[in-house]
Amino acid sequence: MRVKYFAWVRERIGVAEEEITLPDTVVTAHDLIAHLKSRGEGYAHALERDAFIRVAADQMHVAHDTPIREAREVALFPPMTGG
Amino acid sequence: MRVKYFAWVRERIGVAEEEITLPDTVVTAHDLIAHLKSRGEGYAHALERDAFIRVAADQMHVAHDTPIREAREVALFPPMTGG
Amino acid sequence: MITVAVTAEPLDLNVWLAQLPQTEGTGAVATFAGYCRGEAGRLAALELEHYPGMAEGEMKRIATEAMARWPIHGVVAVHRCGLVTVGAPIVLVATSSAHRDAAFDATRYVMDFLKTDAPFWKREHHADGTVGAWIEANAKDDAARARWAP
Amino acid sequence: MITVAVTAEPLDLNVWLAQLPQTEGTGAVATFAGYCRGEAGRLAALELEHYPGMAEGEMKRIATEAMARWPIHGVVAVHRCGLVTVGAPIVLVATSSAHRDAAFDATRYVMDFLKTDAPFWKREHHADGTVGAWIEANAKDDAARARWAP
Repeated sequence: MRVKYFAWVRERIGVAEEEITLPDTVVTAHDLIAHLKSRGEGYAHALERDAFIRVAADQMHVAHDTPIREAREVALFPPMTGG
Repeated sequence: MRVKYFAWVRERIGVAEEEITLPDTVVTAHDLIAHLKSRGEGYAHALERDAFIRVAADQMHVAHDTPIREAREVALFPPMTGG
Repeated sequence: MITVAVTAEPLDLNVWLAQLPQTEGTGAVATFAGYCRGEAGRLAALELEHYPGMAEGEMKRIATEAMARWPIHGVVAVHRCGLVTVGAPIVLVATSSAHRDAAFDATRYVMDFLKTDAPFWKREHHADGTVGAWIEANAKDDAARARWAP
Repeated sequence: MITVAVTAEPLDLNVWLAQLPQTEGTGAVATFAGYCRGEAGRLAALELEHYPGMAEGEMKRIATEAMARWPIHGVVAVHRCGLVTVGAPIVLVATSSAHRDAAFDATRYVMDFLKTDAPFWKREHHADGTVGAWIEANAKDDAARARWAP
Protein backbone atom coordinates (compact mmCIF):
# COMPACT_ATOMS: atom_id res chain seq x y z
CA MET A 1 0.00 0.00 0.00
CA ARG A 2 1.18 3.49 -0.86
CA VAL A 3 1.15 5.71 2.25
CA LYS A 4 1.49 9.50 1.98
CA TYR A 5 2.23 12.04 4.68
CA PHE A 6 1.65 15.79 4.69
CA ALA A 7 2.71 18.90 6.62
CA TRP A 8 4.26 18.20 10.03
CA VAL A 9 3.35 14.49 9.86
CA ARG A 10 5.54 14.32 6.73
CA GLU A 11 8.33 16.31 8.37
CA ARG A 12 8.43 14.21 11.53
CA ILE A 13 8.36 10.90 9.64
CA GLY A 14 10.96 12.20 7.23
CA VAL A 15 9.48 10.97 3.94
CA ALA A 16 6.57 12.23 1.82
CA GLU A 17 5.44 8.75 0.80
CA GLU A 18 6.42 5.11 1.00
CA GLU A 19 5.25 1.62 0.11
CA ILE A 20 4.08 -0.34 3.20
CA THR A 21 3.33 -4.07 3.35
CA LEU A 22 0.47 -4.38 5.80
CA PRO A 23 0.63 -7.11 8.47
CA ASP A 24 -2.60 -9.10 8.80
CA THR A 25 -3.37 -7.31 12.09
CA VAL A 26 -3.99 -4.05 10.23
CA VAL A 27 -7.65 -3.74 9.26
CA THR A 28 -8.74 -0.16 10.02
CA ALA A 29 -7.11 3.26 9.71
CA HIS A 30 -6.64 3.12 13.48
CA ASP A 31 -4.70 -0.15 13.11
CA LEU A 32 -2.50 1.40 10.44
CA ILE A 33 -1.60 4.32 12.69
CA ALA A 34 -0.78 1.91 15.56
CA HIS A 35 1.37 -0.18 13.22
CA LEU A 36 3.27 2.85 11.90
CA LYS A 37 3.93 4.13 15.43
CA SER A 38 5.90 0.92 16.09
CA ARG A 39 8.22 1.63 13.16
CA GLY A 40 10.44 4.14 14.92
CA GLU A 41 10.86 7.39 16.75
CA GLY A 42 9.90 9.68 13.86
CA TYR A 43 6.65 7.79 13.33
CA ALA A 44 5.91 7.72 17.06
CA HIS A 45 6.46 11.48 17.28
CA ALA A 46 4.42 12.25 14.15
CA LEU A 47 1.48 10.13 15.28
CA GLU A 48 1.63 10.55 19.06
CA ARG A 49 -1.75 12.30 19.20
CA ASP A 50 -3.53 9.51 17.26
CA ALA A 51 -7.03 10.93 17.53
CA PHE A 52 -5.80 14.20 16.04
CA ILE A 53 -4.49 12.62 12.83
CA ARG A 54 -6.73 12.75 9.75
CA VAL A 55 -6.84 9.84 7.33
CA ALA A 56 -7.74 9.67 3.65
CA ALA A 57 -8.18 6.39 1.76
CA ASP A 58 -7.92 6.75 -2.00
CA GLN A 59 -8.20 10.52 -1.54
CA MET A 60 -11.45 10.42 0.46
CA HIS A 61 -11.66 11.38 4.15
CA VAL A 62 -12.30 8.31 6.33
CA ALA A 63 -12.92 7.78 10.04
CA HIS A 64 -10.36 5.91 12.13
CA ASP A 65 -12.58 2.82 12.34
CA THR A 66 -12.88 2.52 8.54
CA PRO A 67 -11.31 -0.61 6.98
CA ILE A 68 -8.52 0.52 4.67
CA ARG A 69 -6.90 -2.73 3.40
CA GLU A 70 -8.58 -2.35 0.01
CA ALA A 71 -7.25 1.16 -0.57
CA ARG A 72 -4.42 1.64 -3.05
CA GLU A 73 -3.33 4.88 -1.37
CA VAL A 74 -3.73 6.05 2.21
CA ALA A 75 -2.68 9.47 3.50
CA LEU A 76 -2.10 10.68 7.06
CA PHE A 77 -2.06 14.39 7.86
CA PRO A 78 -2.86 17.04 10.49
CA PRO A 79 -6.18 18.91 10.55
CA MET A 80 -6.36 21.11 7.49
CA THR A 81 -5.59 24.83 7.58
CA GLY A 82 -6.24 26.03 4.04
CA GLY A 83 -8.67 28.63 2.80
CA MET B 1 -42.37 73.41 2.78
CA ARG B 2 -40.77 71.66 -0.16
CA VAL B 3 -42.52 68.32 -0.84
CA LYS B 4 -40.96 65.72 -3.17
CA TYR B 5 -42.56 62.65 -4.75
CA PHE B 6 -40.90 59.59 -6.25
CA ALA B 7 -41.72 56.62 -8.49
CA TRP B 8 -45.47 55.98 -8.93
CA VAL B 9 -46.39 58.53 -6.23
CA ARG B 10 -44.69 61.14 -8.42
CA GLU B 11 -46.37 59.85 -11.57
CA ARG B 12 -49.87 59.85 -10.09
CA ILE B 13 -49.53 63.31 -8.55
CA GLY B 14 -48.01 64.60 -11.78
CA VAL B 15 -45.14 66.67 -10.35
CA ALA B 16 -41.77 65.70 -8.89
CA GLU B 17 -41.79 68.43 -6.25
CA GLU B 18 -43.74 71.47 -5.13
CA GLU B 19 -43.89 74.14 -2.44
CA ILE B 20 -46.77 73.57 0.00
CA THR B 21 -48.03 76.01 2.61
CA LEU B 22 -49.11 73.86 5.53
CA PRO B 23 -52.45 74.60 7.22
CA ASP B 24 -52.25 74.70 11.03
CA THR B 25 -54.02 71.33 11.22
CA VAL B 26 -50.96 69.55 9.74
CA VAL B 27 -48.61 68.42 12.50
CA THR B 28 -47.45 64.87 11.63
CA ALA B 29 -46.53 63.06 8.42
CA HIS B 30 -49.94 61.40 8.63
CA ASP B 31 -51.61 64.82 8.70
CA LEU B 32 -49.63 65.91 5.65
CA ILE B 33 -50.75 62.85 3.68
CA ALA B 34 -54.39 63.49 4.68
CA HIS B 35 -54.07 67.15 3.64
CA LEU B 36 -52.52 66.27 0.27
CA LYS B 37 -55.27 63.71 -0.45
CA SER B 38 -57.81 66.56 -0.31
CA ARG B 39 -55.98 68.47 -3.05
CA GLY B 40 -57.36 66.49 -5.99
CA GLU B 41 -57.80 63.21 -7.79
CA GLY B 42 -54.10 62.63 -8.59
CA TYR B 43 -53.16 63.08 -4.95
CA ALA B 44 -56.01 60.88 -3.74
CA HIS B 45 -54.98 58.12 -6.17
CA ALA B 46 -51.25 58.38 -5.31
CA LEU B 47 -51.89 58.26 -1.57
CA GLU B 48 -54.97 56.02 -1.38
CA ARG B 49 -53.09 53.32 0.56
CA ASP B 50 -51.87 55.75 3.23
CA ALA B 51 -50.19 53.18 5.45
CA PHE B 52 -48.16 51.95 2.48
CA ILE B 53 -46.57 55.35 1.75
CA ARG B 54 -43.07 56.00 3.11
CA VAL B 55 -42.11 59.43 4.39
CA ALA B 56 -38.74 61.13 4.71
CA ALA B 57 -38.25 64.44 6.54
CA ASP B 58 -35.05 66.25 5.58
CA GLN B 59 -33.87 63.04 3.90
CA MET B 60 -34.35 60.79 6.95
CA HIS B 61 -36.99 58.06 7.15
CA VAL B 62 -39.74 58.98 9.62
CA ALA B 63 -42.83 57.22 10.95
CA HIS B 64 -46.30 58.54 10.09
CA ASP B 65 -46.79 59.92 13.61
CA THR B 66 -43.60 62.01 13.47
CA PRO B 67 -44.10 65.82 13.60
CA ILE B 68 -42.82 67.26 10.31
CA ARG B 69 -43.60 71.00 10.49
CA GLU B 70 -39.97 71.85 11.23
CA ALA B 71 -38.65 70.00 8.16
CA ARG B 72 -37.46 72.02 5.19
CA GLU B 73 -38.06 69.11 2.80
CA VAL B 74 -40.48 66.19 3.06
CA ALA B 75 -40.65 63.32 0.56
CA LEU B 76 -43.40 60.76 -0.06
CA PHE B 77 -42.66 57.55 -1.94
CA PRO B 78 -43.54 53.84 -2.29
CA PRO B 79 -41.60 51.11 -0.48
CA MET B 80 -38.10 50.98 -1.94
CA THR B 81 -37.04 48.42 -4.54
CA GLY B 82 -33.35 49.10 -5.17
CA GLY B 83 -30.39 46.82 -4.68
CA MET C 1 -13.07 53.90 5.30
CA ILE C 2 -16.38 54.17 3.50
CA THR C 3 -16.98 54.81 -0.19
CA VAL C 4 -20.57 55.24 -1.36
CA ALA C 5 -21.81 56.48 -4.70
CA VAL C 6 -24.81 56.62 -7.00
CA THR C 7 -23.89 56.82 -10.66
CA ALA C 8 -25.60 56.88 -14.05
CA GLU C 9 -22.47 55.33 -15.63
CA PRO C 10 -22.06 51.56 -16.15
CA LEU C 11 -20.38 50.10 -13.03
CA ASP C 12 -16.77 49.11 -13.60
CA LEU C 13 -16.54 46.76 -10.61
CA ASN C 14 -12.74 46.72 -10.50
CA VAL C 15 -12.50 50.50 -10.39
CA TRP C 16 -14.86 50.61 -7.42
CA LEU C 17 -13.30 47.61 -5.66
CA ALA C 18 -9.96 49.41 -5.81
CA GLN C 19 -11.49 51.88 -3.30
CA LEU C 20 -11.77 49.13 -0.65
CA PRO C 21 -9.13 49.45 2.09
CA GLN C 22 -6.75 46.49 1.98
CA THR C 23 -3.95 46.65 4.51
CA GLU C 24 -1.40 44.03 5.55
CA GLY C 25 -3.95 42.98 8.18
CA THR C 26 -6.70 42.33 5.62
CA GLY C 27 -7.36 38.60 5.27
CA ALA C 28 -10.86 38.65 3.79
CA VAL C 29 -12.83 40.51 1.13
CA ALA C 30 -16.50 39.66 0.60
CA THR C 31 -18.12 41.15 -2.48
CA PHE C 32 -21.67 41.17 -3.79
CA ALA C 33 -22.80 42.35 -7.20
CA GLY C 34 -26.46 42.52 -8.21
CA TYR C 35 -27.31 42.32 -11.92
CA CYS C 36 -30.30 43.18 -14.10
CA ARG C 37 -32.06 39.91 -15.01
CA GLY C 38 -33.80 39.43 -18.36
CA GLU C 39 -36.71 37.47 -16.87
CA ALA C 40 -36.61 34.92 -19.69
CA GLY C 41 -36.39 37.50 -22.46
CA ARG C 42 -39.26 39.66 -21.20
CA LEU C 43 -37.06 42.60 -20.15
CA ALA C 44 -34.60 44.83 -21.98
CA ALA C 45 -33.62 46.94 -18.97
CA LEU C 46 -34.53 48.26 -15.55
CA GLU C 47 -34.94 51.98 -14.96
CA LEU C 48 -33.61 53.07 -11.56
CA GLU C 49 -35.09 56.18 -9.98
CA HIS C 50 -33.53 57.50 -6.78
CA TYR C 51 -33.79 60.34 -4.28
CA PRO C 52 -30.55 62.28 -4.84
CA GLY C 53 -28.89 63.17 -1.57
CA MET C 54 -30.97 60.85 0.59
CA ALA C 55 -29.87 57.76 -1.39
CA GLU C 56 -26.20 58.51 -0.74
CA GLY C 57 -27.05 59.48 2.84
CA GLU C 58 -28.79 56.18 3.57
CA MET C 59 -25.98 54.18 1.94
CA LYS C 60 -23.48 56.01 4.10
CA ARG C 61 -25.59 55.49 7.24
CA ILE C 62 -25.92 51.74 6.54
CA ALA C 63 -22.18 51.40 5.84
CA THR C 64 -21.38 53.32 9.04
CA GLU C 65 -23.60 50.96 11.04
CA ALA C 66 -21.80 47.96 9.52
CA MET C 67 -18.42 49.48 10.47
CA ALA C 68 -19.66 49.88 14.07
CA ARG C 69 -21.09 46.36 14.23
CA TRP C 70 -18.19 44.33 12.77
CA PRO C 71 -14.40 44.73 12.87
CA ILE C 72 -14.21 45.52 9.17
CA HIS C 73 -11.58 47.68 7.49
CA GLY C 74 -13.91 49.40 5.05
CA VAL C 75 -17.03 49.36 2.90
CA VAL C 76 -17.63 50.11 -0.76
CA ALA C 77 -21.27 50.51 -1.82
CA VAL C 78 -22.17 51.76 -5.29
CA HIS C 79 -25.59 51.84 -6.90
CA ARG C 80 -26.64 52.59 -10.47
CA CYS C 81 -29.32 55.07 -11.40
CA GLY C 82 -30.86 55.52 -14.83
CA LEU C 83 -31.33 52.74 -17.37
CA VAL C 84 -29.52 49.46 -16.59
CA THR C 85 -29.60 46.91 -19.40
CA VAL C 86 -29.98 43.16 -18.89
CA GLY C 87 -26.73 41.60 -17.68
CA ALA C 88 -25.28 44.86 -16.36
CA PRO C 89 -24.55 45.38 -12.66
CA ILE C 90 -27.03 47.44 -10.61
CA VAL C 91 -25.27 47.40 -7.27
CA LEU C 92 -21.88 46.52 -5.81
CA VAL C 93 -21.13 46.05 -2.10
CA ALA C 94 -17.79 44.93 -0.71
CA THR C 95 -16.20 44.86 2.73
CA SER C 96 -12.72 43.90 3.94
CA SER C 97 -11.66 42.52 7.32
CA ALA C 98 -9.07 40.35 9.04
CA HIS C 99 -11.31 37.25 9.11
CA ARG C 100 -14.02 35.96 6.84
CA ASP C 101 -17.05 35.95 9.15
CA ALA C 102 -17.05 39.73 9.63
CA ALA C 103 -16.68 40.38 5.89
CA PHE C 104 -19.45 37.92 4.93
CA ASP C 105 -21.83 39.28 7.57
CA ALA C 106 -21.13 42.95 6.89
CA THR C 107 -21.54 42.66 3.11
CA ARG C 108 -24.84 40.86 3.50
CA TYR C 109 -26.02 43.35 6.13
CA VAL C 110 -25.28 46.30 3.85
CA MET C 111 -27.12 44.60 0.95
CA ASP C 112 -30.14 43.71 3.10
CA PHE C 113 -30.53 47.25 4.44
CA LEU C 114 -29.80 48.83 1.09
CA LYS C 115 -32.76 46.90 -0.35
CA THR C 116 -35.24 48.16 2.25
CA ASP C 117 -33.87 51.56 3.34
CA ALA C 118 -32.06 53.21 0.43
CA PRO C 119 -34.48 55.27 -1.69
CA PHE C 120 -34.28 53.57 -5.09
CA TRP C 121 -37.17 52.36 -7.22
CA LYS C 122 -37.07 50.04 -10.22
CA ARG C 123 -39.30 50.10 -13.26
CA GLU C 124 -39.33 47.47 -15.99
CA HIS C 125 -38.52 48.26 -19.60
CA HIS C 126 -39.80 45.48 -21.83
CA ALA C 127 -37.93 43.79 -24.64
CA ASP C 128 -40.65 45.03 -27.04
CA GLY C 129 -39.73 48.65 -26.25
CA THR C 130 -42.67 49.46 -23.97
CA VAL C 131 -42.25 50.83 -20.46
CA GLY C 132 -43.61 48.41 -17.88
CA ALA C 133 -44.67 48.52 -14.25
CA TRP C 134 -42.83 49.70 -11.17
CA ILE C 135 -41.45 46.68 -9.34
CA GLU C 136 -43.29 45.92 -6.12
CA ALA C 137 -41.45 45.65 -2.83
CA ASN C 138 -40.75 42.10 -1.75
CA ALA C 139 -41.78 40.87 1.71
CA LYS C 140 -38.68 38.64 1.65
CA ASP C 141 -36.55 41.79 1.76
CA ASP C 142 -38.24 42.93 4.97
CA ALA C 143 -37.66 39.46 6.41
CA ALA C 144 -33.99 39.60 5.40
CA ARG C 145 -33.64 42.96 7.16
CA ALA C 146 -35.40 41.67 10.29
CA ARG C 147 -32.79 38.92 10.63
CA TRP C 148 -30.26 41.55 11.77
CA ALA C 149 -32.37 42.84 14.69
CA PRO C 150 -30.18 42.82 17.80
CA MET D 1 -21.03 24.70 -13.97
CA ILE D 2 -18.12 24.17 -11.62
CA THR D 3 -14.54 25.40 -11.99
CA VAL D 4 -12.01 24.31 -9.37
CA ALA D 5 -8.24 24.67 -9.47
CA VAL D 6 -5.10 24.61 -7.36
CA THR D 7 -2.33 26.77 -8.77
CA ALA D 8 1.20 27.86 -7.87
CA GLU D 9 0.71 31.04 -9.92
CA PRO D 10 -0.48 34.33 -8.34
CA LEU D 11 -4.30 34.43 -8.52
CA ASP D 12 -5.63 36.87 -11.11
CA LEU D 13 -9.11 37.16 -9.62
CA ASN D 14 -10.71 38.59 -12.77
CA VAL D 15 -9.42 35.77 -14.94
CA TRP D 16 -10.95 33.20 -12.60
CA LEU D 17 -14.19 35.15 -12.06
CA ALA D 18 -14.65 35.14 -15.84
CA GLN D 19 -15.23 31.37 -15.49
CA LEU D 20 -18.39 31.94 -13.42
CA PRO D 21 -21.57 31.28 -15.41
CA GLN D 22 -23.56 34.49 -15.85
CA THR D 23 -26.71 34.12 -17.93
CA GLU D 24 -29.58 36.54 -18.51
CA GLY D 25 -31.18 34.96 -15.44
CA THR D 26 -28.24 35.75 -13.16
CA GLY D 27 -29.13 38.49 -10.70
CA ALA D 28 -26.51 37.88 -8.00
CA VAL D 29 -22.81 37.12 -7.73
CA ALA D 30 -21.26 36.64 -4.27
CA THR D 31 -17.47 36.50 -4.15
CA PHE D 32 -15.01 35.82 -1.37
CA ALA D 33 -11.25 36.29 -1.56
CA GLY D 34 -8.91 35.27 1.28
CA TYR D 35 -5.56 37.07 1.54
CA CYS D 36 -2.24 36.42 3.27
CA ARG D 37 -2.06 38.68 6.35
CA GLY D 38 1.21 40.14 7.57
CA GLU D 39 0.35 39.72 11.27
CA ALA D 40 1.68 43.18 12.13
CA GLY D 41 4.90 42.78 10.18
CA ARG D 42 5.79 39.38 11.62
CA LEU D 43 5.21 37.45 8.37
CA ALA D 44 6.65 37.69 4.88
CA ALA D 45 4.59 34.88 3.38
CA LEU D 46 2.57 31.72 3.94
CA GLU D 47 3.67 28.44 2.41
CA LEU D 48 0.75 26.33 1.23
CA GLU D 49 1.21 22.57 1.06
CA HIS D 50 -1.57 20.49 -0.48
CA TYR D 51 -2.45 16.91 -1.40
CA PRO D 52 -2.50 16.97 -5.21
CA GLY D 53 -5.53 15.20 -6.59
CA MET D 54 -7.41 15.03 -3.33
CA ALA D 55 -7.37 18.83 -2.90
CA GLU D 56 -9.05 19.35 -6.28
CA GLY D 57 -11.35 16.38 -5.57
CA GLU D 58 -12.57 17.82 -2.27
CA MET D 59 -13.05 21.27 -3.80
CA LYS D 60 -15.15 19.73 -6.56
CA ARG D 61 -17.15 17.64 -4.06
CA ILE D 62 -17.90 20.72 -1.91
CA ALA D 63 -18.89 22.79 -4.97
CA THR D 64 -21.14 19.96 -6.19
CA GLU D 65 -22.87 19.83 -2.81
CA ALA D 66 -23.44 23.59 -2.94
CA MET D 67 -24.97 23.24 -6.44
CA ALA D 68 -27.33 20.57 -5.08
CA ARG D 69 -28.29 22.58 -2.01
CA TRP D 70 -28.98 26.00 -3.57
CA PRO D 71 -30.39 27.12 -6.95
CA ILE D 72 -27.06 28.55 -8.06
CA HIS D 73 -25.83 28.82 -11.63
CA GLY D 74 -22.21 27.91 -10.95
CA VAL D 75 -19.23 27.87 -8.62
CA VAL D 76 -15.64 29.00 -9.05
CA ALA D 77 -13.18 27.85 -6.35
CA VAL D 78 -9.44 28.41 -6.77
CA HIS D 79 -6.74 27.88 -4.18
CA ARG D 80 -3.07 28.81 -4.20
CA CYS D 81 -0.28 26.37 -3.41
CA GLY D 82 3.37 27.26 -2.84
CA LEU D 83 4.59 30.52 -1.37
CA VAL D 84 1.97 33.28 -1.03
CA THR D 85 3.37 36.68 -0.04
CA VAL D 86 1.63 39.08 2.35
CA GLY D 87 -1.24 40.87 0.62
CA ALA D 88 -1.64 38.27 -2.13
CA PRO D 89 -4.83 36.20 -2.49
CA ILE D 90 -4.78 32.60 -1.19
CA VAL D 91 -8.27 31.55 -2.17
CA LEU D 92 -11.15 32.74 -4.33
CA VAL D 93 -14.72 31.44 -4.17
CA ALA D 94 -17.63 32.82 -6.19
CA THR D 95 -21.15 31.68 -6.97
CA SER D 96 -23.88 33.11 -9.21
CA SER D 97 -27.65 32.78 -8.87
CA ALA D 98 -30.94 34.51 -9.64
CA HIS D 99 -31.34 35.95 -6.13
CA ARG D 100 -28.87 37.08 -3.50
CA ASP D 101 -29.65 34.70 -0.63
CA ALA D 102 -28.57 31.59 -2.55
CA ALA D 103 -25.33 33.20 -3.74
CA PHE D 104 -24.41 34.51 -0.27
CA ASP D 105 -25.17 31.17 1.39
CA ALA D 106 -23.45 29.02 -1.23
CA THR D 107 -20.24 31.09 -1.29
CA ARG D 108 -20.00 30.97 2.49
CA TYR D 109 -20.76 27.24 2.54
CA VAL D 110 -18.01 26.49 0.04
CA MET D 111 -15.52 28.60 2.05
CA ASP D 112 -16.49 26.98 5.36
CA PHE D 113 -16.09 23.44 4.02
CA LEU D 114 -12.96 24.29 2.08
CA LYS D 115 -11.36 25.38 5.39
CA THR D 116 -12.08 22.10 7.16
CA ASP D 117 -12.20 19.49 4.38
CA ALA D 118 -9.82 20.47 1.58
CA PRO D 119 -6.31 19.11 2.22
CA PHE D 120 -4.21 22.28 2.45
CA TRP D 121 -1.77 23.21 5.21
CA LYS D 122 -0.21 26.60 5.90
CA ARG D 123 3.23 27.29 7.31
CA GLU D 124 4.51 30.71 8.34
CA HIS D 125 7.53 32.33 6.69
CA HIS D 126 8.79 35.12 8.92
CA ALA D 127 9.75 38.61 7.83
CA ASP D 128 13.29 37.89 9.12
CA GLY D 129 13.68 35.08 6.56
CA THR D 130 13.24 32.14 8.93
CA VAL D 131 10.68 29.40 8.35
CA GLY D 132 8.12 29.34 11.14
CA ALA D 133 5.53 26.95 12.51
CA TRP D 134 2.70 25.15 10.79
CA ILE D 135 -0.54 26.99 11.47
CA GLU D 136 -2.82 25.16 13.87
CA ALA D 137 -6.37 24.32 12.95
CA ASN D 138 -8.94 26.69 14.40
CA ALA D 139 -11.90 25.38 16.42
CA LYS D 140 -13.92 28.29 14.98
CA ASP D 141 -13.63 26.67 11.55
CA ASP D 142 -15.22 23.46 12.82
CA ALA D 143 -17.98 25.54 14.39
CA ALA D 144 -18.50 27.38 11.09
CA ARG D 145 -18.81 24.05 9.27
CA ALA D 146 -21.26 22.71 11.88
CA ARG D 147 -23.62 25.61 11.18
CA TRP D 148 -24.52 23.99 7.84
CA ALA D 149 -25.66 20.66 9.36
CA PRO D 150 -29.11 19.85 7.98
